[in-house]
Amino acid sequence: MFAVFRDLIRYNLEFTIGLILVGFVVIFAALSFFSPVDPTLIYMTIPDQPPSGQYWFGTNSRGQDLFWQLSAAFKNSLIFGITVAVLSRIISIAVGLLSGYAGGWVDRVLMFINDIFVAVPIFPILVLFYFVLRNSLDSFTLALIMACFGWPFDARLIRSVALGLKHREFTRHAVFAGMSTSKVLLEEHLPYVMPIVFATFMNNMLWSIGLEVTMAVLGFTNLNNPTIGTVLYWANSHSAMMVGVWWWILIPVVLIVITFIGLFLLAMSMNEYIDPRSRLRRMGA
Amino acid sequence: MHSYLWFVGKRILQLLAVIFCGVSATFLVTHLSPIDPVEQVLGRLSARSNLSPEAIASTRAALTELYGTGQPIVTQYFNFWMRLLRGDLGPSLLAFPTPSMELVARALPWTLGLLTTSTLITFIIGNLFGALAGYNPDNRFFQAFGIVAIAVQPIPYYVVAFILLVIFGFLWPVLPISGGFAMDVRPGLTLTYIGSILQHSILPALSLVLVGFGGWFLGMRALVSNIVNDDYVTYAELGGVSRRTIVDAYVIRNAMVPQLTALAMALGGVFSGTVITEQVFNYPGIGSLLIDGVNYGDYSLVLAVSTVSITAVALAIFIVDLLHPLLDPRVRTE
Amino acid sequence: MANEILTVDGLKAYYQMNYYGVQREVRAVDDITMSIKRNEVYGIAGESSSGKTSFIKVLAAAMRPPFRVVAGSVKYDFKGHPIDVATASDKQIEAVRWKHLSYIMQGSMSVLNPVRRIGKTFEDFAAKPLGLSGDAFKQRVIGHLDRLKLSPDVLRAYPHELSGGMRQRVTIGLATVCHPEFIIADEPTTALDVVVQKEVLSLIRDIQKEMGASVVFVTHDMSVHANVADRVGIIYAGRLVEEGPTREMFFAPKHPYTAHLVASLPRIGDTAQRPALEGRPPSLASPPAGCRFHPRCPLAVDKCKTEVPPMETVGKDHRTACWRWKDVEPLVAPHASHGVMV
Amino acid sequence: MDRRSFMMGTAVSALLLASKGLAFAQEAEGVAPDLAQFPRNETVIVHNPEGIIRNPGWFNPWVVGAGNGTSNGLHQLTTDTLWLIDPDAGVAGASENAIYNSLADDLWQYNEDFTEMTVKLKQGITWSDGVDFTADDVVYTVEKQKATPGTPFNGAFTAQVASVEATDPYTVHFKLNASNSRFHTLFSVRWTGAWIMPKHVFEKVEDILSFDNNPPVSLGPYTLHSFDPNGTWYIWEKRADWEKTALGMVGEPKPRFIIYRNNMSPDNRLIEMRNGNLDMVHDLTPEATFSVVAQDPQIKGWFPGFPYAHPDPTLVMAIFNHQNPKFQDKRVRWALTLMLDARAMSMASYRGAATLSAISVPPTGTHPRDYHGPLQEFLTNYEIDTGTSKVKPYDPDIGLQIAEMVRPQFGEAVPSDETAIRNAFGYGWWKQNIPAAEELLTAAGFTKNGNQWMQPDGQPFTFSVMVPTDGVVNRLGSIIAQTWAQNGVQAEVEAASDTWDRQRVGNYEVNIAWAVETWGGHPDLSFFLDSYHSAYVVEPGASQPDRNWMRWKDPRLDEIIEKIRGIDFNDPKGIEYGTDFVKLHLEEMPNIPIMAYNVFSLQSTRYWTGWPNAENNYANPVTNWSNGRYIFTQITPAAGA
Amino acid sequence: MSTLLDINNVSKQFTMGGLLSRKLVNAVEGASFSLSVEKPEIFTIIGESGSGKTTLARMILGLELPSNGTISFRGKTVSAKVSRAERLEFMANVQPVFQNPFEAFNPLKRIDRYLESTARRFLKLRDRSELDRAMDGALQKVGLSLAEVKGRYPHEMSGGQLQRAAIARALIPSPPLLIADEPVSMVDASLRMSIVNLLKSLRDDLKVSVIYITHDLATAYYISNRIIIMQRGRIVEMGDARTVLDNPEHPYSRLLKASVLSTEDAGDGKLATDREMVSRANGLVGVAGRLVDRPDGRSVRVYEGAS
Repeated sequence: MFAVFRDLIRYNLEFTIGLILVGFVVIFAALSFFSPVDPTLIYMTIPDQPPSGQYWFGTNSRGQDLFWQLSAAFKNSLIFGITVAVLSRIISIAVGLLSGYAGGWVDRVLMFINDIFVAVPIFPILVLFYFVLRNSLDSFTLALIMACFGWPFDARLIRSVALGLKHREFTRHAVFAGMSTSKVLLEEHLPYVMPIVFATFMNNMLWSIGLEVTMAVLGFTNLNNPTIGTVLYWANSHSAMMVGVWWWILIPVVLIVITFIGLFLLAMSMNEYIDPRSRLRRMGA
Repeated sequence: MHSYLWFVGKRILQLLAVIFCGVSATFLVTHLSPIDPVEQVLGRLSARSNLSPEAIASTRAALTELYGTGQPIVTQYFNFWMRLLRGDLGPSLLAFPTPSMELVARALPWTLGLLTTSTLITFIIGNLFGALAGYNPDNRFFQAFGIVAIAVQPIPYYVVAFILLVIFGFLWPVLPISGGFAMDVRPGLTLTYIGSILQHSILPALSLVLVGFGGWFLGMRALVSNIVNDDYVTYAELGGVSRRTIVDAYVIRNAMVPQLTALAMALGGVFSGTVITEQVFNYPGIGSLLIDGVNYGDYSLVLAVSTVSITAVALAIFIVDLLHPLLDPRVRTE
Repeated sequence: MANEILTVDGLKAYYQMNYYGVQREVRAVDDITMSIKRNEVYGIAGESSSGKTSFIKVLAAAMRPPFRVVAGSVKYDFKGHPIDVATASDKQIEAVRWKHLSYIMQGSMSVLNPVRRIGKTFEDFAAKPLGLSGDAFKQRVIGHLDRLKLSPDVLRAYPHELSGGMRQRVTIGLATVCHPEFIIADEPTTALDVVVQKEVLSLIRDIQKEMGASVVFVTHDMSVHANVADRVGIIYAGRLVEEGPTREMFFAPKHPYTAHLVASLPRIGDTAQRPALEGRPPSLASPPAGCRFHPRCPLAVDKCKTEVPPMETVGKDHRTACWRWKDVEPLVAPHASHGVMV
Repeated sequence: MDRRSFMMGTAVSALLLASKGLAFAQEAEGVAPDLAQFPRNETVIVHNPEGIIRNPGWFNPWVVGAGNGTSNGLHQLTTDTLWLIDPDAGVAGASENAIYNSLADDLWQYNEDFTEMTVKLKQGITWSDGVDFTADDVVYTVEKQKATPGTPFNGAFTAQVASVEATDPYTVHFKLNASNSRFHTLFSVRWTGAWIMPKHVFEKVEDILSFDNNPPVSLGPYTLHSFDPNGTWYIWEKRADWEKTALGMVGEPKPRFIIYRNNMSPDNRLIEMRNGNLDMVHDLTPEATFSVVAQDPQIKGWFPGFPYAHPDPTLVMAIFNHQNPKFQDKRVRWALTLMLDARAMSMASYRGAATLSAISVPPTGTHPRDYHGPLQEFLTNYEIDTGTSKVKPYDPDIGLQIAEMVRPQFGEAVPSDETAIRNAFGYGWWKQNIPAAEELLTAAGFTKNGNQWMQPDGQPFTFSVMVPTDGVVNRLGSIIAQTWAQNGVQAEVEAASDTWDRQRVGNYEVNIAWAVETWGGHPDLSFFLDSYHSAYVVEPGASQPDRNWMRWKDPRLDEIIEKIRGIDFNDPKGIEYGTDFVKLHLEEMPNIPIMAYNVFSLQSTRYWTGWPNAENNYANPVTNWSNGRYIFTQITPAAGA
Repeated sequence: MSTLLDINNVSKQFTMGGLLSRKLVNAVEGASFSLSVEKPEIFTIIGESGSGKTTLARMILGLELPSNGTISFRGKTVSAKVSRAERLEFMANVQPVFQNPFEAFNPLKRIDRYLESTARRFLKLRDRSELDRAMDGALQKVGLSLAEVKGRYPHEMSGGQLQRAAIARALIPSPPLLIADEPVSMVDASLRMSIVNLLKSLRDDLKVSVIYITHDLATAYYISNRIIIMQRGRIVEMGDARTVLDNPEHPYSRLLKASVLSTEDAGDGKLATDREMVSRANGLVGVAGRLVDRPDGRSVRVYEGAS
């Protein structure tokens, strides 16, 4: 594992840049565990201070040090994005591999459900859940709901790869070697869909964090929980841009961009690395 | 032709199933809501006036009968489908007694217009640039463009819309920032009116285009960089086929097949962007209607908006799917 | 005008790659010198990953990084257009494509644009070199297709609507419609059924005869070479090990590898135990020293392990690279078949 | 046709269809304007906070919950009733005690025991279609609504009115079911009220509940000019015979056109005001206000300097749910009060621009004169017994301290005159006194475990503080919960978009909202106090009638309310009874009065001048109040506009 | 003499297209033959693509169910829709060998993984040394050893070794029957003979029956005991391999034989196909006919009324 890392860093500039960017954001988010202030408290410091030596990211109109506020917000948003991405990856891998491998009515039923999930627009559904659950709609519930809607497209991609794998001879060999279906899927087929899983993982995070921001900006999430969305919500409700507290919006946006450029570069370079074709080339085949 | 009919038939069945499932889920979710529409109206009524307790009680009785909220949920569900088939989802509470469907019908063209134009623009430009970038991986302009696309893509809709608002409404106030058309324009099939609509839609559409563009660009670029390694492209290059034809008829045409599928899948997602855009630019569309409905606890309206948006998205996907055989001859003889 | 249309001299073409620190240099074409005459069908045989496909990529000027020519020349002597594709610019190569030099790629399904009608593909490839358009072009194509026993209807079809044999005939049509002087055919019949294969081969042969073109025909199937090629060249581990007139190659091979390839062909009516050649072709990234065939060669001596055998002329148009070519015995005799043809 | 042209054709025709559909949809709805221009020196543009009007073509305010716009000019410019009561001073000469006789020629006249009321009407008023306004319209309004469930005053008229008759064309006589000295308030508009219906229009309508009344026949000086079929703007035009209306009799409304614009997000408002496309803004955030008045000298607030905002006659409070066992001991309520820091609350909610009030009467309109000033001495000497010690919790100078706190940031804009400071920042509030609060809690049986207060039953003292999702009340609630939490009470803020519904059914523990709302310009407290009667308190879960959200029951309170019911609206004893209520409230502290609900209403003097403000407080500048109509008679086009 | 495998009047139909353009394709029609336990043989099924030979193989392996007729192995009907235990028991007796040796094993996994899984499942072995012994034993049978294979990835071995390893894996449960589906069609000439020779030695030395599916008449002639020739789902000729191939009777069999590229007159370029022969062979497609036994032991499909 360490050797893999070393190789990637040494020979892949994109990976190195991505790692630095993501690492920067992750460390920044992790700092919130050592935050000297409770990010939910307001009026703990002088409001509206521009970035300075004392307040690196300035302070907002709610009297919060934006550095620690954003640190907590990024921690929560990243955890949220990762939760959605992991959960929906699990569903999409399970559905995609099974559907492609089993074929027949299993495939038809799964793909039919898949098509329904694709066609149902998620946003009205999320709003509906908010409409019903109101304040019980915490971020984990939100993540669960989003995960339930975040898998179908990727499941289709995985299925198309699995369909090809099903007819590869080594699959039949595995079957006649007495391997169980789950073993075939998880050990024989999974490595081939990992590139898709990686690429879609990043897209899914982007999608879920974006949706969370949308929900939060409309006030449809728990506003006391600092996330990228609620930071923007409060900036909006204090007319931050119009009154010149630009750092309240600019800094989180720059951090988001850094995060996703980093994730994009990582996904791209990791993908090339874990792609079975390039793996085989490295193995010297 | 036969197989195309079968293709269409299968898609129609699927369309109906999607609508049925989506709409039923919508009904269930909303009717589990603890919000009592009668209390909502009473609350709004008495918030600013001096009503006696007796008056409140009698008004409550009247409203309960009117909204039929006393019935068991199964009856309500049945009635709901009966009404839906007639295109009537009951009166909106928010605009009582106007039918919720009428409110939706009024708002829908705006959202549809906005979404159709911005999605088409986004799709066409994003794919075109993505294809060129994928075909010319060493071109510096497209490399820079790719970085910009990656950087813009994660910026939340709200921020992009807002930056546009500040730039074109405040710093350099050249474009209208609110409403669907100007106050001194007479609605009708006139150039002035259509011009005014277009002018008012520039900023909202631009915000959607800016955010949506990157996805198509990156997707297309990745697709094309795979397709250029396909045998038929290599062969065409070896065959001295002109570059233009290769990009156009070999690379883009083949990449369009998966991109069209992706378009169908993406249609459901763009909806969330319009909601923000409509809020920021005071656009009278269906997204802000939904938000109003939620904030007022107007479940007739929320149901109507959800039902219509599910149906609209399903229909849009259906239409995109029907285009599939035109793009991909293999589907036709499947 | 010289009788050779193609002269390859000391050609070396390598894949130079770098995977996360793993430097690899695959010597796919390692010092090949040969030539091809006008109006000749030259068969190239070899096992998979012997470098034969890489070699014809160079001939077709279809190199793409990381595959590049390291040394040598590949000179064509087209009418009015002498060109060395190893060093020529894209523009110069562009000028001879399809008009003088065409290519039939392996895999008829994947070489045709799946979303384009065959007629359009013909236009894309041939309209410019032929200098025709509209009806004149169409008539020309239909006329050519007729020669291939294809109806004009195929022009309106999409590739997936045609059978494998038809598709293959279409790609042959595509490669020959401009009457090029030189055609490179890479395994054009590999995926076809026997009956169709024979038809297609005879078609290629006929067209070649008619046009007087030179054809380089690549396949690992020796029985195809037996029926199509005028001369056969055998490539082993990136090197040409023997070339000669087809009949001589089959019945008087001068290289143990050729002898083995011919011997391992089973024949109807012959149930005698046939030997198999054990071992595997060497890796092109680290080929053995000396004669590259020596680890599998039944005749190998110490010299073979250290010294690279030179190409020696052993007969008219017949050359071989073996220290012990004189000891090579033909394993099969040219006798008549047992079977009775009905 | 090849595929390419087919696809292009499909795309183009889809676009055409979409725009055509849009055009037709509009054509069917639209009312075509005659003019293409609205000269700014003849036009006032007003921001209406109602959001998109979802039923834009509906102009019938006599149907419950029709979702139509009300504050889009309809109830400011076209409807009228017998009296209006201004939350501020009222136009001098046209009102007395902030009461305007609008359609009525004089004040209400009750009989001895308040079972009958007689009203004299003004003569010479006509509807916009030329028909005379008479007593028949008033009688029709009462009888029709009495007979029609679903009309807004159906309940009130059914319960209270025995009969109504026009004794002559300009006199109406009501016979009531029971004694009621406040019956006239149904026809007294502070925000809205029982608008008089045009009998000649509505009697021809079969079902008035489905009648859209488009265009509305106006009793005011303006008629509908045009409106956006999508509900984002309305344009009203002055009647030629404007002087034949009650408002016209006060003075000529100056603008020829009045445009109401809806659905303006705060940033849009700010931009449009800066761009000269809005003259009156309903509300902004404190930050946006401070920034825009600093950038544009033509934009004015209520106060010439800090805090700019107009104080509404509503009082924001921390409301305890008295049906929750946690808040049934007044020592606990007082302890929570004494934990709060007025300065922190003022800064967090309004950036210091709050008008504090320690008593249960808003510090606005004429109330400081009637209540806050006279009660100063009482408050200063007010003493509470914590069980351990006696403390005097009141700090009369807290407003001065806050003024000093904001002075470094806002400088000259902060008033320096003490009276001005008291009017702007409030007359004082409770000193934060943690030891006293702890003594009170200890006396109530609470114990402290580390930094956590435990209830007498041993459970930690924890509760949620409900706030709306946005705005100053949200900020206020956040700081309140935070202050309590820092002092060992585990209070958690809970932002909800449905606070109004939840407070109505008692689904909260502590709620930040207003439970007190007054006429503003008149000392009578019945506007909210009548609903505090214990007769109206319902079971938990049931819907509580207005204002007594805390469900506070007290026989002494009932006694005060009944006393007020027995005297006339203008009886000077009203202030005396009101003061009794304030003192009872202090003793019990059923909810914590904090501050007026200040609204950052701004006006631009670029095109129009003469707006009401603290110095010339003739009207409430908040744009959605019906009383705002008087503003249009007082403004004039700016020179050079 | 007891029957190992019995194919009794087996047909398989596939539905192509959908409801509106439903089309039934007969992949296999009325195939019957059987293999005996006592006499191991190489039984060859010959045909071009679309002849139904692969479908037949898949049915024998239980990967498809016949539409009509029965396939039974040692008296038990073959089906994938049985309990896992029964299915495993069947697999222990019938094992496949597939087309492409380079595809036989997952390129990302070690080869011994498949051998070990087979030994664990079918021989119920748990002990490390027993497992190794079983694997080594099977590898020895094909001329390899565990030492050569253990820990190696597919790309580290030659095609011949891979195909041997694949066959060794199939041999671990000592199955009496192997189904070899075009085991040489994707391999180079030099490799082809080593595989074919291996199949031959399996029969001769290990007494394993092999169903050899191919389109290559030459190798079929070289190793087969019996062959059937299939054309568009129908068996057109069946019998002793030498008898049939030396002197094919059915027009399609003759066409096939005539299309085999001969190397005997290498360099002469004789490629002309007899047109009439082609049309005669194709003219019989779709005509049912019936199989008739000939005195020399073969069966040939004949068509009443057709010449």
